[in-house]
Amino acid sequence: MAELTYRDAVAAAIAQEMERDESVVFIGEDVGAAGGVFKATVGLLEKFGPTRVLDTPISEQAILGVAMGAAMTGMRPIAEIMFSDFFAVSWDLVANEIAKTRYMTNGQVTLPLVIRSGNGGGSRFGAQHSQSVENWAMAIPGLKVVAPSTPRDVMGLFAAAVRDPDPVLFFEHKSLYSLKGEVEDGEILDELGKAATRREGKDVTIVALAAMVPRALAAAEQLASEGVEATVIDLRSLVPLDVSAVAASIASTGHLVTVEENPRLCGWGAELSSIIAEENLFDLDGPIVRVTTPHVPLPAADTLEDAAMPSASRIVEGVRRSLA
Amino acid sequence: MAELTYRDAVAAAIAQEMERDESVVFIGEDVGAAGGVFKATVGLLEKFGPTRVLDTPISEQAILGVAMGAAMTGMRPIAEIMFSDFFAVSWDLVANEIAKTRYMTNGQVTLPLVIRSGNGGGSRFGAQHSQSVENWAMAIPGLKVVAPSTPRDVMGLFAAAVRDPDPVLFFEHKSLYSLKGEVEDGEILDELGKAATRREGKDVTIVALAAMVPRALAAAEQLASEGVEATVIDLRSLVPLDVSAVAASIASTGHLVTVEENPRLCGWGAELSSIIAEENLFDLDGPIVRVTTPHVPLPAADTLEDAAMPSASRIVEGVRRSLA
Amino acid sequence: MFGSRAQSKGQSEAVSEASEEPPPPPDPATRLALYRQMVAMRGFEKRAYDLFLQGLVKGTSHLGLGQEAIAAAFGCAMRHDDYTFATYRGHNHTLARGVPMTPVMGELMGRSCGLMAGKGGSMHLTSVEHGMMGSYAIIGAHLTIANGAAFSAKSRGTSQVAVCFFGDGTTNIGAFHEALNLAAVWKLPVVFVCENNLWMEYTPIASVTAVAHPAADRASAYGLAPILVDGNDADAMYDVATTALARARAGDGPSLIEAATYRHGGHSRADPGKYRSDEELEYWLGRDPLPAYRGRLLGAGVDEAVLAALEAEVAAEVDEATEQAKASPPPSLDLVMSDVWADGGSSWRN
Amino acid sequence: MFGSRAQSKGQSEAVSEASEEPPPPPDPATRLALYRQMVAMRGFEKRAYDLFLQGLVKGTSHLGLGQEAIAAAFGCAMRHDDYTFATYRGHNHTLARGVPMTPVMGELMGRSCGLMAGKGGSMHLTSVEHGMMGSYAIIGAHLTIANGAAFSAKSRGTSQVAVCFFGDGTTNIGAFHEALNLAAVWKLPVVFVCENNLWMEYTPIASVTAVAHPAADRASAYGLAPILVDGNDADAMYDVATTALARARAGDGPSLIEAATYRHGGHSRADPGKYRSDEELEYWLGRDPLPAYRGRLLGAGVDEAVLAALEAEVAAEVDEATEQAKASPPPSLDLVMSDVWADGGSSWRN
Ligand SMILES: Cc1ncc(C[n+]2csc(CCOP(=O)(O)OP(=O)(O)O)c2C)c(N)n1
Ligand SMILES: Cc1ncc(C[n+]2csc(CCOP(=O)(O)OP(=O)(O)O)c2C)c(N)n1
Ligand SMILES: [Mg+2]
Ligand SMILES: [Mg+2]
Repeated sequence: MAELTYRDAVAAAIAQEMERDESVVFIGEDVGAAGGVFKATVGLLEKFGPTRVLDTPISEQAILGVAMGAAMTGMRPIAEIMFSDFFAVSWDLVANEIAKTRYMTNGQVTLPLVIRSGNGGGSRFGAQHSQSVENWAMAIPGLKVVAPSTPRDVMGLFAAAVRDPDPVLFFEHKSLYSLKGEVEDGEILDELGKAATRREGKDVTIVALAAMVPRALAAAEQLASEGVEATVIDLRSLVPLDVSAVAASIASTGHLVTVEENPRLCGWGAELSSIIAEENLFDLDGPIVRVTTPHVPLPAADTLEDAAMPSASRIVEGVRRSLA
Repeated sequence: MAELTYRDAVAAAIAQEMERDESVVFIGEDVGAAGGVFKATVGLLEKFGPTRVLDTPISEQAILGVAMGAAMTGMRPIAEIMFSDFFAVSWDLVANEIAKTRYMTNGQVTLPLVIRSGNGGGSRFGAQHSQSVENWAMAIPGLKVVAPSTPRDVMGLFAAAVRDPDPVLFFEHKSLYSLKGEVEDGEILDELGKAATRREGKDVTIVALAAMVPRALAAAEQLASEGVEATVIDLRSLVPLDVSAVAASIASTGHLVTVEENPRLCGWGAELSSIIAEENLFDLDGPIVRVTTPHVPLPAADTLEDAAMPSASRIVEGVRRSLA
Repeated sequence: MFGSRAQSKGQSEAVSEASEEPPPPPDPATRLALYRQMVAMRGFEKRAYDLFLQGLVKGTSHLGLGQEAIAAAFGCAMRHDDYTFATYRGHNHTLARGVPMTPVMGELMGRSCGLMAGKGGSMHLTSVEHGMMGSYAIIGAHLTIANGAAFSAKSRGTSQVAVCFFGDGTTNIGAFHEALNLAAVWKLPVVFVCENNLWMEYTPIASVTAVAHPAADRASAYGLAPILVDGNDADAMYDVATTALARARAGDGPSLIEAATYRHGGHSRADPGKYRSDEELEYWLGRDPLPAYRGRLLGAGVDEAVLAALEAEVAAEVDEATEQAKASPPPSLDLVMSDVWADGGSSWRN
Repeated sequence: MFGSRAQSKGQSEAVSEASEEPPPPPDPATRLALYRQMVAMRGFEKRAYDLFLQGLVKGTSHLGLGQEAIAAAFGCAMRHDDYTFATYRGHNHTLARGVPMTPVMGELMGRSCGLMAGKGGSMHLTSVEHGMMGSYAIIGAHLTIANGAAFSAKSRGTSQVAVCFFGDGTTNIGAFHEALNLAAVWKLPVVFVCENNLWMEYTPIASVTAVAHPAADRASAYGLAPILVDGNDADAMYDVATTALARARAGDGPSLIEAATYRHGGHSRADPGKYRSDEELEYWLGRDPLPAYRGRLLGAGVDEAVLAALEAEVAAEVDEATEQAKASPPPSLDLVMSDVWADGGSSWRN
């Protein structure tokens, strides 16, 4: 057991996979000599040398094109898109090429690649450097979508992502990079598509992702002091989606509250809500409440950003609405 | 009254707005001399000349950049993205720049522009030329999103889009271009955000968009022959979203079925379903059923494409599930 | 609409300048192979066009009639394990890698014998076993993907080369710029081949491009030498192809080739190509790569009977592919749900 | 990590070559204005840095310390109604258009007096009334947007010019290529100014670019003349600025200027910039545009007292802006929900 930051877990996970498999290479902007703008890849260039860790120009399309072309010819590339907002400049590669090629080629082409990216708000970076775009990815058939909330999960899910035969978008939350947590020694390898129940409670099921997990847990603490016992489920991946875990929990609690960081419309919470409303409607004893950032870009000023993002107290309020 | 095709309605609507307002210009690939790859803009170059109708290089980012820069300095540009799949190569302009600038500048910048695009499947064009991406747009705060289902609505909604002070993504459905319909004479100007009830029925509310509207109506006919009376609501725009119309209808029918062409995850149907599950849960007498294209890219072969997209019979089956 | 004829002149001038010292011709066997490939492409695509008219090819399709010499030259010059990346106008490049006609025809017709069982369609022809790494229908991306294959070859030390074909219009999209710069900086074993047929869809490249030669005039922006070649001359094409492939294989980095050519038909199935002047079309039909090359072979002493036999062989191959594809059933509907992910299925949830 | 020093040498050589025949200096009033602008920028940004250290500026912020001559030259050369498009490193360019210091400082601190009341932040400074059309934080897009403003000026016949500033690293992204080509084809009244400070974030531009001068060596790809200038020499900058603006205003189309410069500090707030060699930093600190220009003005006979008075004035302005911004309350929380759409609100439904 060691205590690691989420940031150091990223570097450790990449190193673990690069050591294990020679076909793993890592490319991106400022990832090598500088160790990444979030310092999440420090030491990799020194360890694996400039043929396996490569600094690129500011050319996101070229970066993802390299990842795709390398993956289809026998390598297992890891690419970094520095801030997830920048997926927009390379969305063609992600949505039209990487996601669709296995299908269009009737399975001839396999794309074992990982694109990791700094996602999410809370750093006062303003609207173009703070987005949660995991729902952009979830909407595209052919991708897998992972978003860990703890240093341990960074290790286990990243290893799973690299070994997965499909393209995985791996969303690291910028505001979690300095979070510390216990990580077991030795290789950690998780399975994608398994949610984790972070807390058990009989009254309501709160489902959250990444940086919203600690907020959901804080809300659950507060609710407990009012006599409401909440289950908190950390989805960990959106594709594959652990519907069973959520449905099973609702079958006993009868109440669902989702907590999304992304702007309101068409987020994963909407998808999950619509699944439950289609398949488990009669398990519900109250409305499904979605707590989200409102449908706005994120403002830069600290006070405004804090007011925009879901807080523990807004989650508590959402639970009360579902139970009312 | 005249009978127009959906295609001709596009050209007529652009002409109407360009005649009315000198600040309206129109740019895109092959839109001028060639009249557009879908022949939806024939005659505009001849009518308005090469300073107002401009053929561009294959440079979608440059096209949308021109639209944005022109809109922020007093013009009302219309830009074409030929196939909506190509939004992916210019998504940064749409999602990060055009959508967020009013907010980031605290209202200093206004962007009255329209981006029109050929959207949707059914033409056997394969996975990269057939997508329905209106949900990509709906997920981005700051955009308006319109998708007409009839020639008349093309006229009325397009005029509204051009006169709207906000950026509007106007999705024309490729498989509707040859659809004919009655269009009143004189100027037609609709209001964005008003759904149209295409059919009234007491048993179930079917909500559809664009090319799914005729399929929903066909399903309703079939259901009527079985004694089930369906209301069919054509949303017409996703942002603004006419929640009131849907909620009011469900209050009387107790059943909601949404019909989406986009791949399943995170579509507008999920959003609508989640709204109803949050706000109108106790009006429901059965599960909310979403009929969608499965979460797959669209295949090219005619038989496969037909099997993938929602058909009248799949809609009927969805209604039966909601009523069961 | 200025300049399409002006540019066609400019282009052929530049070409003749570039080819002042003619290289030695390819050996006779290679020349026959080049001719056979061109005849096969021509025969295949003419048949594909007939099948459109009969309603048997659905959707869209983009023919390379008139542009065969480029794909044929690379087809003959490439090593078996090299990688091809093509566009929606990729029938020729697919056949050039030795992919049999039947699955290609079947794919155009959406049949189960199709190269991708109908899931991809004419714009996405792919045959990994033949090094045909895909046809890409959105402008630009595949230049960056070709870099990836080249990077992989370099990393794995296989001396494979990636060859990437694209049109003149493609030189104005952002991905072109990103791909060329990275290829040059990383000295990747990749050959970029711009088939300049003077037109994008219905708009002349000259009307939307800041330079006369959309690829060659940009080579220096990536530290590369400008290479302009007559894309309708199979021998000249073969020469630049072998040079560029050798350079890449030797570790000397990418090349950017601009090949002057012309498509005889419209942009795609639905397009009669009427926006082009009769003169322009005449001029280029007069520069058709096939009859010219046939004449050249005869002039070099090849027996007419050899060519006739080869042509008959190809004609039979086309007929057979047509019949086989027609006889092939539509794909199983299960395929709608297959291979979204690598477990073979489409399940995104547990 | 090759070449950052090598290139800095190469660059200054090229610069001196380009400036063999020195243009006549700007008139004395302009020179004073140039100096005043630079002093104001320097004073403002040094204060902004102090405020970071005090925790009063949150989030990130990118200083242009050392690069002032470029923004100042254009600030003095532009017409009041011209358009500026800048990057996240845009404090200097904002001040150059006459935007007062208080709202800029307020925006950095997230206060209600901020230029956008805190909604945009330091990376998005915008003041439409001053022609400051925005600061853009994602690389590349704003070059295409500047084209739009230029297109609009041309359409409306106003003879306004759009000036777009960006860094060396930006020359390798796709949007750069698309914007330059379209500007040239449409002869737009736009001036592209590449501030080549040798570094992207923490990676030297020379290590990821196929040519030595990332902008100038690409000008010919768009039919433009290469323009290399010493970006630390306010007079030289002013000269190229007036020439390019005049060219654009005359309808002769765009210019692409590469200005050699250096940032004294790190890329952004959090970065000490330790990846650069001491020698390199020393070299460029020795080429600081401010003391050099001060010396030049004194040499040209300007009274030391005039400069000292101007410096004191600016210092007072900075102090006042600091106090006003500190005194300004945080923005009203209602602003979270305002101006998503043009009705002033955020309602996406009825
Ligand atoms: C990003 C993008 N924009 C537009 C299109 C539509 N489109 C398909 S082919 C084509 C013309 C391409 O011209 P060129 O590169 O010269 O190739 P050619 O068709 O002449 O072989 C266009 C504009 C596309 N497929 N992708
Ligand atoms: C599309 C995109 N990719 C990456 C970044 C992250 N980033 C911000 S600034 C920067 C370096 C830019 O270098 P340059 O253009 O030289 O400008 P400078 O910062 O030196 O002024 C990078 C990579 C970004 N903002 N946008
Ligand atoms: Mg072409
Ligand atoms: Mg720089």
